[in-house]
Amino acid sequence: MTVDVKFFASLREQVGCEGASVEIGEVATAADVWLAAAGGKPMPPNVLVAVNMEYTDPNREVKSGDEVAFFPPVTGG
Amino acid sequence: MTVDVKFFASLREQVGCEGASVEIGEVATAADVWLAAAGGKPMPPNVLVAVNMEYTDPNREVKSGDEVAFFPPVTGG
Amino acid sequence: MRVRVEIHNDTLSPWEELASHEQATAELKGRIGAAGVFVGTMRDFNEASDVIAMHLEHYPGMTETHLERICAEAGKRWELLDTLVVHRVGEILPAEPIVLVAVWSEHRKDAFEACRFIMEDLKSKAPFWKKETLTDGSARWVEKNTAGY
Amino acid sequence: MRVRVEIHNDTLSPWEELASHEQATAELKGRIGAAGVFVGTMRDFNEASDVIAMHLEHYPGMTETHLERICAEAGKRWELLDTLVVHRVGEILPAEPIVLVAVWSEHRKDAFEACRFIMEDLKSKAPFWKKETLTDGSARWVEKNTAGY
Repeated sequence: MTVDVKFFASLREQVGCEGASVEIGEVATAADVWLAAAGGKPMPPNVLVAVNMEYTDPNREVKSGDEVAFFPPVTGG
Repeated sequence: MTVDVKFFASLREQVGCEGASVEIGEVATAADVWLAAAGGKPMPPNVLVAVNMEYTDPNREVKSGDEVAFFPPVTGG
Repeated sequence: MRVRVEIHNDTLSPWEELASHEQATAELKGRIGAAGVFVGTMRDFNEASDVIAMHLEHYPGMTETHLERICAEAGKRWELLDTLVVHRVGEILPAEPIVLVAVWSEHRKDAFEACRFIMEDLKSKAPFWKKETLTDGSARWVEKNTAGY
Repeated sequence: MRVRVEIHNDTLSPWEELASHEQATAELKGRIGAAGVFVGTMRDFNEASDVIAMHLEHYPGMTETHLERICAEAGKRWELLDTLVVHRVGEILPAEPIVLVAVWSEHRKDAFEACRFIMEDLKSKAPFWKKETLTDGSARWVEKNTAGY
């Protein structure tokens, strides 16, 4: 299946990629998506994960067409 | 001695007087000033007392020339 | 820490007041990270009655001193750069602002807590009294402010 | 309860924003008794360094949805009439406002508590990220927001 991946802020700079369409096996978690998309870099422990713009945890299973986003701790306001 | 007395808000209406210069004996508390100024009406229990614009209690002794104010619970803001 | 307290009869326009206050305190620009603001406005309904007007009385001299002191006390408890209290007295109509409390600080915790502290003290201790006029023309003194916590 | 959330690149003038917002919500006049407002402003100093500029990034779509949801959550926890959140993104200079949170209610407790609740959630969960430019031209990501309680 295919999922859309997005990286934000410092994570985008570290991974060197803003977003990508990623091919992955039919059963995959958000953490699997990270491994497929981040070029083998391990996922930093404080990374936040959102699937379809909702916070979730890295073990959440993703579906085909999902938007899977990874970003560092937020610093707005 | 002479003290200046002020009544505010509903208390002014109840006493029927905004302010007065009151003659009183040399040793007197704020409560004594009330009795001398309020025409014999007993002081309601929730009355607030200020001497020279500072909150105080009715047993506080007053001095000649003091401004002694009585008012109901405050309702600003 | 700066403190400005004002009591007046004129209409209070809180957002204009804040804009002009910030222009007058431009030396704090760059240092301020947070502003906490409260505006209290007259409602057309209070204690089960429709209210059409209000008269606000104060104790000239004591009210100002009390408000300045509570701002100073807030400045001891929190790290503040500036505080502003503006309170109307006289005749007030529904939907008109009555009070503005604003606090400027480096960090948000101080602005939030000091603003609320000043407002609660104002409501519970500053010498102001409200007399409401109801729809039938009768008037009544407001007897007590509600608790804020 | 009304909710308005806005994220934009333009300069944020919080007091003008509040004045025009209140004009647009005039049907609440007379019911509103309290407004609680917070403004967060860029400082020229952070974590021991002089900061000359900042870039603010967000996650278009998720950020707005998250902010709308937290306003709705505040509306469940407190009695609110209206909420407004305006947040800047893009290039920001010291002394420029970054965020405005405003809450209108009948009573002051609700306005104070809901305003702080929305602001704290925004700081800890809304997807925004700051990158600071220092006086020597170097840039750094802000790593974490400070706690607000």
